[in-house]
Amino acid sequence: MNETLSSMPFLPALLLHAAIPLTIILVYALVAIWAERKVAGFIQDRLGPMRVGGWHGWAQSIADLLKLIQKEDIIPADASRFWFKFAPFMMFAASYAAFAVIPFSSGYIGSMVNIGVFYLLAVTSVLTLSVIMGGWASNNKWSLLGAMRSAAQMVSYEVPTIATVLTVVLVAGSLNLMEITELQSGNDTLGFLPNWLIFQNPFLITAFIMFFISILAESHRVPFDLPESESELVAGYQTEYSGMRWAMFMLAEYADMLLLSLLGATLFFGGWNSPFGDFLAGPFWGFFWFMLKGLVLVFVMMWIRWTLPRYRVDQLMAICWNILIPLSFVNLVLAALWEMIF
Amino acid sequence: MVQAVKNSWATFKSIFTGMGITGRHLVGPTVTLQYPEERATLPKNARARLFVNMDDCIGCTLCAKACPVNCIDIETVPTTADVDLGKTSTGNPKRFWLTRFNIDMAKCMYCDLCVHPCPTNCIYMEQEYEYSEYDRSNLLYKFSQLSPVEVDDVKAKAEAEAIQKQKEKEEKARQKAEEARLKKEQEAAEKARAADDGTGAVPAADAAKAAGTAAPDAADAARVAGTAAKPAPGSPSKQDDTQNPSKGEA
Amino acid sequence: MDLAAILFYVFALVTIGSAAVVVFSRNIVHAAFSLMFTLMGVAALYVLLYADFLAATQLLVYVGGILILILFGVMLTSQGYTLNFREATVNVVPAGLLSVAAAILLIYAFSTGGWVITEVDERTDTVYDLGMMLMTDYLLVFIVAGVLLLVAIIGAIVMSTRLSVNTED
Amino acid sequence: MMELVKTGADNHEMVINMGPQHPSTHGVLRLELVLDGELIKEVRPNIGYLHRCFEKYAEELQDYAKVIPYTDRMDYVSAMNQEHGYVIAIERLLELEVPERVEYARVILVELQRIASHLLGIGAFGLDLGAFSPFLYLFTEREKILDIFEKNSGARLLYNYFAVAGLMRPLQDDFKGDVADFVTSFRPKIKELEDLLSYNRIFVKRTANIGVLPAKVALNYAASGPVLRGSGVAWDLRKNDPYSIYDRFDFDIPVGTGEMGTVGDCWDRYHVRVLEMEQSLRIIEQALEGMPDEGDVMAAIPKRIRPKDGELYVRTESPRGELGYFISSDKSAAPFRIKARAPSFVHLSMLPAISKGALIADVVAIVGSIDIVLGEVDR
Repeated sequence: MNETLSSMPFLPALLLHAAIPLTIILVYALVAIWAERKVAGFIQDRLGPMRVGGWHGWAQSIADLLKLIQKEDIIPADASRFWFKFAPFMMFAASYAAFAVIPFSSGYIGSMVNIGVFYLLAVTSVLTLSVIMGGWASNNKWSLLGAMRSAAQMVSYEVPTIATVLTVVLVAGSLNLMEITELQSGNDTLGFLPNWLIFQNPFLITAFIMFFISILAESHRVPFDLPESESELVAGYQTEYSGMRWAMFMLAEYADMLLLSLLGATLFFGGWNSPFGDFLAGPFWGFFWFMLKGLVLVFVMMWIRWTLPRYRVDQLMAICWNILIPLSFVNLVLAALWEMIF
Repeated sequence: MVQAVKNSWATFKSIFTGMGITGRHLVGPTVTLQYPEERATLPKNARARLFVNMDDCIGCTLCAKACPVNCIDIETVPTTADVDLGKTSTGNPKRFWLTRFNIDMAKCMYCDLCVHPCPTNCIYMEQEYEYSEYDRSNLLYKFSQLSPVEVDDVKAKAEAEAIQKQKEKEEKARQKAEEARLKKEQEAAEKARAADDGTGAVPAADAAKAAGTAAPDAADAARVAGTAAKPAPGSPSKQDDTQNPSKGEA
Repeated sequence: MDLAAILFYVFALVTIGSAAVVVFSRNIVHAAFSLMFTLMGVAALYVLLYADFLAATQLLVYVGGILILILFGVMLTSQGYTLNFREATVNVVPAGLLSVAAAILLIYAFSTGGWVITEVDERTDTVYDLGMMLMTDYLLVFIVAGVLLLVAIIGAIVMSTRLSVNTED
Repeated sequence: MMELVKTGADNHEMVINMGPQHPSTHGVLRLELVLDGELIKEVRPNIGYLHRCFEKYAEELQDYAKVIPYTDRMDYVSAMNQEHGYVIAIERLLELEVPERVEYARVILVELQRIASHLLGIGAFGLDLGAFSPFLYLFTEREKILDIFEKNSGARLLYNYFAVAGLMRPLQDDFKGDVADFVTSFRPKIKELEDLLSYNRIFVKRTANIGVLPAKVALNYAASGPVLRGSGVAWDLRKNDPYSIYDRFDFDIPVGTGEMGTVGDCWDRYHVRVLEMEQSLRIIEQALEGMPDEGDVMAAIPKRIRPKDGELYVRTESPRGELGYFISSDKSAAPFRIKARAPSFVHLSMLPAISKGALIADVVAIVGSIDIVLGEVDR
């Protein structure tokens, strides 16, 4: 697909490049919001949405979206209007931009830059800023508290995320996500396991656990959903938002969740590689496997969300600074030693 | 360090235990009803909406008196002598026209207190629970079976009878007073005669006493008749149904 | 004018415009938010110069880290963000003189300097070169910078532990 | 931009309103929080948003029996217990004898209601701390109790089922079977709750050593019920001042032991409730055994209730603590004065004392652990 795109004129190719991840995000967000409610429902012995669209209320998210589009765009009287309006778009733009370096299949990646992972982490750090912006501009004390919590949380958890990603980069020897994925093709670890990085180095297993905890915190999921904790801060930085702007926040949240899950799938679980070697391989099946791996991680995130209570803000920080950061750096060094020895 | 590892292990273990439980529920059966399609069968005891079987109501207003929120509003008119409303299914004779029997379900608090005093068991709680309305005034349930015309008719009749009765009473009282006056005059005449005789002093005093008591008697009778007549002309002004007179709320 | 040039001017305008907002805004939080555009504009200019690693670093460190710290500082210090700067500051004359002097100096340097114009070197792998340079030519500087940061971190830890922090966890 | 406190000496304090519309104030409670960052400097509870003049209205009703549905609406989560205290008070005023079957039935109903109330309290507590699913699991169980109540009384929340010296409606034939079924099906759910919530490390971290209420302070504030027992004081009116027929049953008083932290912390208060559900099950089992199968559900009572001159105070153990009714009678059909001593109100008064120095998230935990019902606080 990249070859086809490069042969096209510049502007249409650019638009197509932009449209593909956008379509994936939008479709995914609609499905994920519905799925989240279904998972929540089934876990709680309920059925979740059942009414819109026939089979298990599959059209619920679409109906919600239509409703949100029609809703009045309420801006608080004393809000800082420009930044209040701007924050949701910036948040979505940041998580959308990061999809540029995700290798969706062997045939498609938005941009084949050499600093892929690094670019992704850099762009997602802008999310923090948009959360602060939204929370501050709402001129609501709860929103501001949520925004401050969020900023502290995301800045802190970026460190263990980067450290664990660095461990993978160290083992793989590349920052380019496509190259990292290609490295993991084949099925010869211990004779039968796929060549996924998580099976390559025992310290990558611990790295994955820490990575997963960090991305839970980065994407504001329970037990680290403090910025929006509804029973404490009402809804944190989103309190004053309504209608389409609120939908943008939700979209960005879910996109962020998918982004980080896909990053995890790429880094640890072989990206678009089929788990059965050459069986069901190829660009299309690659996309299927890749999304499947990402969505499994998303599902685990949902499962955790509907099981656990949430941490308190100081405990959250203590986990990050006292446990995750030292451990992830020790892990990095150990992984490097393992690579040197074997 | 050892403690930290232990703590972390305990945390992971409890998280996995919790996820195991939620996982079991994830695949387990659901417990909810899909409401508009499936409906719970309410037990026969369930109290959801007040209903009055007007055929059995005798207008005793015990339910209205029992209601703590004054949501029952009853107005009765006594039947006239020529009408027999019959008996209820429990055998109680019906002696009143029920010109108004309103229950404001918006006020009702489903306490069941009105159900128990009813002598004919005609007011009870139904199991119907879907009766929400867009307009609050639709929740004012009017149970009276009489049309406004009939109500006027019945009231007029009752009024006429009341006036008739009052007239009879007044007539009686007048007759009584007349008799008393005649008696008094007679006694006065007797007394005069006795005075003429010079012997009847004691009976004359008696007669004077009797005359003194008879006059207040007559006045009393007139007053009783007056009160009986009073409510009749006053009642038409109370007919406005939507304005629920909350008399007990003072 | 090719696309790169158009993009350059767009980003340059964004950078300068938002920098002007930073300077002239009366609300310090607005200024801080505008600084974000400045930093992003600079990052975009880096990209146009084929310095993609530097651009990402710019985003990660300045936008994701320093700017948030600035916002923290602004919001957490008392009254800081409710304070509106007065438009006419007391030192307007010295500041004006100084800026004019600096501008003259810059324009002079710009117009008289001998600029060597070379072809743009389309590097594809800046990361590798950067790593090599840091580990060979600039190793000493790199290590000194690392030691400096270590000292700063230790200092920060010492300062923060003086507050009675609940260590039990 | 933001309102800075003018009254305090430090201008980095912030006053923030938690409630009256806030998900974790359990109703319309407004807490004025004075914050330093996220640290609580002061909590000022503001109540009265749900005030319905219960006491004054009871005096105006001109009938002692008419007050019973109003007692339901005080602590609407445990309406049976509210009625129980009130009818006991009237029975003592009139010196009435209550039929045996009624006494047993009342104990069973009241203990079921205690379980239902604790299920809601625990579930909502979990919800406050972010655990959503336990809340709904517990609600499923609560629904079963409410089904039993609905079958017998006709209502699911506000029953008006207890009458003076009796029950408003006869018990259903399968009452005993229903209750026995519930008891057997409920036991494993307590175990599940313990695994899912009580001993979840995150939950423990959020509740242990938080909002510690020492026994002495609790006594000074006249705390009662699970809040007092959570502080390690074995005080239960069912044992210490038995009313109804509670002296016939064998059960324990669970107290806070500081298993996860300090005695009297949020976890202890929470766990006392879990253990109390177990004890309630024990009482129900014994009551089912002792309850006569036949008998009246209504004693002969005077048609018009006109107690003789006098006043009395009756206290019962509601799920939230000591629920007392003070009734002063002047021979008329209406009580001269009714005063309800609501445990939630008493417990809310110590919130400022135990939440000083905590974080916002801890206030949520503390409010959840003292389990207030605003209908009872404001009455």
